[in-house]
Amino acid sequence: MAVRVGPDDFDIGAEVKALTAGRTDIGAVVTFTGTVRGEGSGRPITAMELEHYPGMTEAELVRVEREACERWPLLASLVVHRVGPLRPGDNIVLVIAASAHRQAAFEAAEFMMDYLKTKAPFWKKEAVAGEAARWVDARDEDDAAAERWNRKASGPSR
Amino acid sequence: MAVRVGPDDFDIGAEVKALTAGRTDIGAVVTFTGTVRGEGSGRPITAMELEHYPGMTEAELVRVEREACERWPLLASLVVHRVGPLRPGDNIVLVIAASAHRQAAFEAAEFMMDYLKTKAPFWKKEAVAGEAARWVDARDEDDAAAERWNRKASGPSR
Amino acid sequence: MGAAPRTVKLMYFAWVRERVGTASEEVVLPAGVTTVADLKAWLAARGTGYEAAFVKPGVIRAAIDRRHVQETASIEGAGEIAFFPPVTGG
Amino acid sequence: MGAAPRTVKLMYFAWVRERVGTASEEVVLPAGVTTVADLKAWLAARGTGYEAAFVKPGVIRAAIDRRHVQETASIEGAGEIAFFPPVTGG
Repeated sequence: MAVRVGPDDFDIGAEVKALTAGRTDIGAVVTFTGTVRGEGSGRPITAMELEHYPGMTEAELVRVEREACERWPLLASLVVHRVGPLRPGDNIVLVIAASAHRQAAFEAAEFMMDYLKTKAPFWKKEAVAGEAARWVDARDEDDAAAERWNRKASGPSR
Repeated sequence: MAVRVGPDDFDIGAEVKALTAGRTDIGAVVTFTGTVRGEGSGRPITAMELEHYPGMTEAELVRVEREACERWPLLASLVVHRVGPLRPGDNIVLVIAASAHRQAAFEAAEFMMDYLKTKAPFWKKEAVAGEAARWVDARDEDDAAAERWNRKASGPSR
Repeated sequence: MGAAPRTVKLMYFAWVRERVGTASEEVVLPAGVTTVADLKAWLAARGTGYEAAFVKPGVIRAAIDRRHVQETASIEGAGEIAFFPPVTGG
Repeated sequence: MGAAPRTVKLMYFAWVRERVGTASEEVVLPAGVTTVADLKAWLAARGTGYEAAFVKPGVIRAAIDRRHVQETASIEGAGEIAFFPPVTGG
């Protein structure tokens, strides 16, 4: 159970190996990787900058991870989120959830992403070709996605 | 969109890199990795053997992947499944689903695993300490998990 | 229906293979064996190993030419018919 | 309530920071400013940049000592109060 916030890129395979090395209790590992897409509102994105709230960001990610561990029988988990300047194709976020069985791993990973998207203080600023950089608007779908998890003890309603 | 069946291990990070290299349309990548657990029915597992039906196995995996691509806007996908002798802690299966947004990637990966579990012709034989190897029984939960996807066009009911 | 003998390749997997004692074989189907269920019943009567394998025929799954089929499926025109337990991969 | 001045550290992020023109500052809270909503209203009256930042106060989220809080939350005893737009990470 760990969180990491910083400018450095991550290697999914290396992170999974580090979490699962020498363990035989884990049967299922789900990873989610979010990457910078090359277009926004149909126009090419030339640059992206991620701002965060040092201290609170890490605390929120720890809370998200702890909440997931209370809801599902997780055996290992990790949240890594990058900050600073990024380019299209770059990794932004990595969430890993490991459990004995696959449903818990899938649900916990999805839960962590949904909560991170609405709770963790990160803000994206992106520039499209030929225009000044602008702050990305929050998406209503992200609130709705996080809201699903309030209705039941585990599992989203879809 | 590819499937691979064989004795060789896989590297999650390398597979994700190969699928996403040079692409900026992908915003979300979900991986599922299944591994050999060290115990079965509360007793330590000493050995595991995976049998398959060469030809049909690959055909079923291709069908599973094609079905996922029809249901969700996937931009890349991969299914790798090992066969032959395996030991506790070893990788068994890797499923990757990549899309522009996270919900499609999560759902498609979960769907592929649920269908693979009930449709792809693999059979596990495991030996527990001090006993002869025995064929693993199919789990009713796996049928139920696959069945969820028949009720709606997309998204499981939980 | 012609009188030509119908030859088909049968394949067995996992514990079905172990009980039958072979991984695959070519058989000539007798008249009257037209569905998967018919074929299971006919195989169960072929000897001790087959009987042990097909004692609970409903448990055993079948595929014709590498596609899953139901009990009631016709085997007419089949080239390869496989019998196996419920799958346990993943 | 004592008469001692209440000092608090304010932090601003993303476009709130850009409009206010500073990332953080120490302020002495006047009497009567007791909730997050009160504080937003008081800040909005401090000058052009603040007014532009807090023109739609309901859009701006707040955290007290690094925890999300609602509009009605009391700011008594707060050490660090942050204002920012809805988050867009992940």
